[in-house]
Amino acid sequence: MKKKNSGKELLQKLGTLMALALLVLIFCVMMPDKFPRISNIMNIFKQASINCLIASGMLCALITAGIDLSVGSNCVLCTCTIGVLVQNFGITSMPLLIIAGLAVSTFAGFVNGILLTRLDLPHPFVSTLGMKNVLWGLALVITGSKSIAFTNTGVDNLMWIGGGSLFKTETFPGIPFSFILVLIVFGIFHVFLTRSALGRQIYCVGGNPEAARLSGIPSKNVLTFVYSLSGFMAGMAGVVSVGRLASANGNAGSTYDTDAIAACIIGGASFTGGKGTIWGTLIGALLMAVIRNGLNLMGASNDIQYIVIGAVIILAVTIDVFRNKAEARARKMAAQ
Amino acid sequence: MKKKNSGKELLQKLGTLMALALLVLIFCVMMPDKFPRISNIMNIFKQASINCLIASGMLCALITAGIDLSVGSNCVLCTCTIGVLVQNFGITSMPLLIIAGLAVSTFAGFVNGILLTRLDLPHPFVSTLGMKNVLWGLALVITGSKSIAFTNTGVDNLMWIGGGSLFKTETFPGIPFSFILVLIVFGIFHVFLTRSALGRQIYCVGGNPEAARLSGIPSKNVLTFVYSLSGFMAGMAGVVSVGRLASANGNAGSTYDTDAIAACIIGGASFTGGKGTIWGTLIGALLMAVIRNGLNLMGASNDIQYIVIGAVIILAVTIDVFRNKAEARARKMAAQ
Amino acid sequence: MSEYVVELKNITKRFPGVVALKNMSIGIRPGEIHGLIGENGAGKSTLIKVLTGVHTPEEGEIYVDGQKVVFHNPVQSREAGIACVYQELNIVKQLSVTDNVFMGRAVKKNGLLDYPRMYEEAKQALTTLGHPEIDVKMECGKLGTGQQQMVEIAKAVSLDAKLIIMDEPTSSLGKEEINQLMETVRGLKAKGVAILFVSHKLEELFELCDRVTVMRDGEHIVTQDIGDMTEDSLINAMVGRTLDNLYPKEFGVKGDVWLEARNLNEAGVLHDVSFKAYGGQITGFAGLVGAGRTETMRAIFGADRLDSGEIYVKGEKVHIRTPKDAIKKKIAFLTEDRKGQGLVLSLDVRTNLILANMKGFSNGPFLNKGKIEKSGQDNVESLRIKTPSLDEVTAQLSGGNQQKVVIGKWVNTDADIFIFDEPTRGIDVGAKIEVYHVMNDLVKAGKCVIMVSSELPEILAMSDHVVVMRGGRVMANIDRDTPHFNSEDIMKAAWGGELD
Amino acid sequence: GGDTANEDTSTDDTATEENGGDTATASDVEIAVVLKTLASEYWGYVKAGCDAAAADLGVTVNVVGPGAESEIEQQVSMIEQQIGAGCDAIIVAPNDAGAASGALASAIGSIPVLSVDTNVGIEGQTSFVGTSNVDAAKEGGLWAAEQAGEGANAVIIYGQEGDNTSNMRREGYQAACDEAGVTVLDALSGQNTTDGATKTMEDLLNAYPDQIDIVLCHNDDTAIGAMNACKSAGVDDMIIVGFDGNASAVDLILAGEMVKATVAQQPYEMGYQAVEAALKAIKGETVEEVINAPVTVVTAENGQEYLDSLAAMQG
Ligand SMILES: Nc1ncnc2c1ncn2[C@@H]1O[C@H](COP(=O)(O)OP(=O)(O)OP(=O)(O)O)[C@@H](O)[C@H]1O
Ligand SMILES: Nc1ncnc2c1ncn2[C@@H]1O[C@H](COP(=O)(O)OP(=O)(O)OP(=O)(O)O)[C@@H](O)[C@H]1O
Ligand SMILES: [Mg+2]
Ligand SMILES: [Mg+2]
Repeated sequence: MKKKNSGKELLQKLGTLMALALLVLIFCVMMPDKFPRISNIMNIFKQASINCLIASGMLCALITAGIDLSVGSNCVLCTCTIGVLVQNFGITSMPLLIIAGLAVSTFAGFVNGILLTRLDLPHPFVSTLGMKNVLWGLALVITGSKSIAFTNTGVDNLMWIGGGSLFKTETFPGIPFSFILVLIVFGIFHVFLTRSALGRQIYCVGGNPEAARLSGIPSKNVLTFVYSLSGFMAGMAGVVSVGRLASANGNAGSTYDTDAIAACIIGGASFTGGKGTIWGTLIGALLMAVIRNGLNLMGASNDIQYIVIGAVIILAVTIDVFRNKAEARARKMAAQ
Repeated sequence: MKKKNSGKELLQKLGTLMALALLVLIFCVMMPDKFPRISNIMNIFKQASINCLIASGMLCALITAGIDLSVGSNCVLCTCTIGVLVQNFGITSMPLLIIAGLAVSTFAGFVNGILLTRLDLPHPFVSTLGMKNVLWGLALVITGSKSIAFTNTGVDNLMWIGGGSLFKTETFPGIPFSFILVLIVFGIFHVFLTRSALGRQIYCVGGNPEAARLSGIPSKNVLTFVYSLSGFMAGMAGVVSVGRLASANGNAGSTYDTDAIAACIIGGASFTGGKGTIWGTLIGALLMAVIRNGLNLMGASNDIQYIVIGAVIILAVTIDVFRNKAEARARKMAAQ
Repeated sequence: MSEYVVELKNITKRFPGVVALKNMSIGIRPGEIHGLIGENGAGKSTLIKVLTGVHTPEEGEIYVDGQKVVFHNPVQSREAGIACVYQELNIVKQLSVTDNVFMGRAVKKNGLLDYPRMYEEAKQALTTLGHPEIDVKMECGKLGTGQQQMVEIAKAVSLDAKLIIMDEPTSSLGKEEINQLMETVRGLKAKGVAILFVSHKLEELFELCDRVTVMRDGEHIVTQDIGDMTEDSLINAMVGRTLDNLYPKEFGVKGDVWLEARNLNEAGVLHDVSFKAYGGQITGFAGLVGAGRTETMRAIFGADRLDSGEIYVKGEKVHIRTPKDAIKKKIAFLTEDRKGQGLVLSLDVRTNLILANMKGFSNGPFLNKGKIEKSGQDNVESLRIKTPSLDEVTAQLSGGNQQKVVIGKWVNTDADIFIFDEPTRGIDVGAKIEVYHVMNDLVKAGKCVIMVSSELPEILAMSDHVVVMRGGRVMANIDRDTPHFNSEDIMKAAWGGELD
Repeated sequence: GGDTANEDTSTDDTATEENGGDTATASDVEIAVVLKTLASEYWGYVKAGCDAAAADLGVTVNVVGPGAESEIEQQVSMIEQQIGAGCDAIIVAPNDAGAASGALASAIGSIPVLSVDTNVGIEGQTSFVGTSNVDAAKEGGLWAAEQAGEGANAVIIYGQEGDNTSNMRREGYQAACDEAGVTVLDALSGQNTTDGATKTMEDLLNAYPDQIDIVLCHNDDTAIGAMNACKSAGVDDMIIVGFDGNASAVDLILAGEMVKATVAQQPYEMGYQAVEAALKAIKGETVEEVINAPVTVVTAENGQEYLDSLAAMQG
């Protein structure tokens, strides 16, 4: 599927990329002394990283024509699990904490997958919605509804994952490690989705489940894997949260789900499945981060922010629809 | 679609009805002195009514294989519009206020429909998500992010819609008018969805929009109608809010969307469209209200409530899936 | 060693409401081309899905090379050496040709997919099928239906199976492609591969098969060498009675011009298409696949936008922008793609039958239940739709019966101009005759019928007038009583030749 | 009681930790304010106070806040951004203790860091402007207990589990009841919304019929919800205490509704004083570690006065 397709993919990405570039330009012109600062750029990367990680898992769910509404709660549950282990059990070993957090989240994702496939649910919306509530409740229960601070609890190396920066100098604020992590993860996802058998099967299951079934693709296992993966990525976002927020709070993460969905859709994924690239998702997540960042720097009030973000989401899909139409028209003309 | 189907429909309803009955029974046994009181029953009706009204519009969107995530914001926007008209413009005429509120909400719904159909969006998730933000922002803008109280502003007759009760006596707390309104509206919806041509067309468009179009059903208009209707119902819920909440606050309504979706799905609607009945939705909404009410009476904390509600949502669809499977098996065995 | 590569013994398979296979047995010998025929809903596709592990039968056994096997899923069947081209296209439109050809399998190098090699092999498979022009990196959704079908076939052929099943592989192919496919099938046979070939086209079976199995109502009727059978005996076995005339043409009284198209243009698709269709006549549209016949009809019906051109209904110029407008002008259009465009598969038969005429079945805004019920029963009876009840979900009907539901939908509209696009595609001989009767009745009632068909015998037998198209242009207009009304001249025109 | 606390701090010239704006003239001083949210009336007053101080003192003040109080990550982003954009001091109302501390770590020591409204004890913070939520709630609770008399029964409708403010107010109410000999029958969440609070109150009335004398609420929206539930249940004798001092709630108090009081933390004052203190700190003047903003229990007696002052502040 290279050559022609990669041309299209480029176009796809370019469309959103153009929107991103335009937005950056606008903000640069409006706030030349604030927005384009190197420290602000790094901030944007930092701010995008949790959404990026969550969105990567969400992307897989969307490719299978599904959805995972539990990612936000799941991410929070991971952070809270780590918090409880640190605070109540005094565990400070970084690998242990990471493994525990990821295990909890992956298991929650696995449950999502099992619910979907073993119960033959028609769509994961309800089951993941249910899980969202369950996981949220669990996060509150284990933390006793209190927020847990990580600062000075001896887990600085764990906190560095979400809070640390590389190549820091006097003048350069450093590249946030969380974003480097994102790039590494996305690179792996790219290879996984485009070059691995399982990755391609995910597209098959989403594009035409009946065809996938008839071709002997174990759709149920693929789906279970996808939701486990989505849980795993939410967990990874939870690990990053430890350092990023320096605290575990059961009530964080209320906007994570929709932000992740928006990033994927802006980046070219579709609810009807079979579509979407990881780089598109990256651009989508950056776009969301840039809007939020820019509006904040402008001191835009919440109400305006809601309106602008809503409008941008609508605009982004509109651009996508029009680009697809133009492309189809061009193909039709070329056919003659 | 009658005869056999109405048998099937009954079964469908019975399934969830059984779950509801079971739940009621459990709460009755656990709290015999609190739960089964007549005043508590009326409370449950009251507490279900806003969700019922919103869910009826959502049901139509779900039948067309769509979704309307903007209903919560839209409901709040309606209440806020009325609030602003009362507070800033001193309007107290009940019909005028109702018309204004409904008009705003219906228009917002109409915009949802137009976005979906004129832009040929593949799915209304994103556009209504965008609108959710936009409407929320608007509600905050017009109220200046302040809450507006309706008490003593001369709109008592308007407030009666959401707050008043009929047949009140010394011993009987009265039947909440908002729930009577729900019953009337649901009766109309029942006739509309099962007996009217437009109602059936909604199911057709949900099943296969292209086939519907080629059969002369103006799919786009039907969809636009459905989203306008959904907006209208959100507006009606907003009107009820005026009396129920006695205040307009831009930040209310954050759980309305998912509550409405849950009610519909528990009641037998499906994300893949073409399915769902209004009575099922009523039962779904009552189920949600009963859980919340019962848990509150038990003094359950929020975290436990989240977990229980999540579990019940999952359980309700599970019951549905198993019932359908059992039914198919029975028919298979019966085949000769 | 057993006589058969694959054998099914006493298979029973039930679905909710129907028993699709009753004690069905069939054996396929190595290297033979085995035809399978039966009416719509006879259980052919179900039999195949039992063979490929999609359905697990309630009773009965499957033997491969004399060994008893149990298939729980398609992978087990594939590993046993059985490949299948299903009746419905099973293409993932968003993925490339290569991805589709290798769906469910993988060629790996260093743990990752080896795309260069996969491209190579896909290309090779398509070249063997006579389609080297298909770009293996292209998204499948961008290919025409015929080409998609070829990808589907390439998928099965590239599997190196000992039995390849083809469930109506020719129904969406043109004449040339069918010939190419037959060549391929014979090539496979020469390599010792057994083929199970399902078709409703008798001439294909006679041309291709060694033996034929006939089934009816899920039961085995007869298996015979094709040489021992005649068309009549085959049909008799299939429908349980003799059909004296496969093309029962009846003539109506030629009326006025009811539909006229003048210079229809759609960029890249249609070029100055003009024709006239009369009341009381069947106007046949002949041409090869991709000739633009469907596009012409869609444009007239308002399903697609025209760039220019005029349409006259009963002498009056009309502006049709949507299918709704067309239906108002009393035009009916039976689309060639019944699943995608004709039916709401998730709804019941009853609703589908009134889909195009909700108004006619309503009193004011309310539907008239009694009228709907009566009309539905009439449709089931007169069109012989095989369904457990009017409440059956259409998705569960067999292909041919679905087609009949679509026909019923349009018959219920009391239109004057009926456009039938490939009305007999995928339906059995008995049902075909019923469709012809429907057309005859319409014509005798003075209505105007347009029949787009890729089957020349059908065109010749049923049309009063033939329009031949090629590349979006009208090549010829031939009346039944003119000397050009023969298959040679029509084919010549369809290939772009000049008629004198 | 609403005692006006020390607004004018002494101008003792011992330079505190800072180097941000050594001899900066007021006009190019930029102070960042990150509130819990801007989408609510209460925080609107805080913002108004900040803006007024900015105008009076001739400095630039940037007030931002996430869309809701639960958006912890958004707030962290905003703090980072404001620091990144180069402000001379930052004032924060933290949504989460740990999160805010973490985000502010890089600013501590380089610019003055002040917290407003909610004191989570950020290490190295220059100053806290506000009142303890516990103390404020306690004051409201005591007032209600006094009205109801000893032996009365109360219920608490708190905001949301896991929310700091909610926990503290709940604690304060509980303490007041314990002290005044009032029995707390139950404490339930009102989900921070009028709708949620209405339902919760309805259920509470049903669970404890004719037993409840006092309802202590997380905020004014919750109080309005409780009032609705009482009204529709035919209860007309109840002491409902709100929190925040929103104009809409004060209107109800003045109209003699069941909402009898609302605990006003004087948000406008808080905002104003915070900016003042920040400027002082920038200039190197000493600021007190805790600047107590006054708390008023707004009742029918002082309600009108309070409303007038609100109107005057907003200009
Ligand atoms: N998944 C299913 N669920 C219920 N009934 C089914 C299902 N699949 C097939 N049937 C029923 O089984 C019977 C046999 O169908 P099948 O598709 O095998 O027929 P067929 O011989 O292939 O017909 P056609 O020539 O029209 O393709 C039909 O009555 C059909 O309605
Ligand atoms: N799915 C498709 N994608 C792209 N082009 C298509 C597709 N289907 C048809 N075409 C092109 O549209 C034109 C007209 O096709 P159309 O289907 O109208 O032909 P037709 O005469 O009706 O043939 P058929 O026998 O297949 O129905 C041709 O150029 C064909 O290649
Ligand atoms: Mg078949
Ligand atoms: Mg065609």
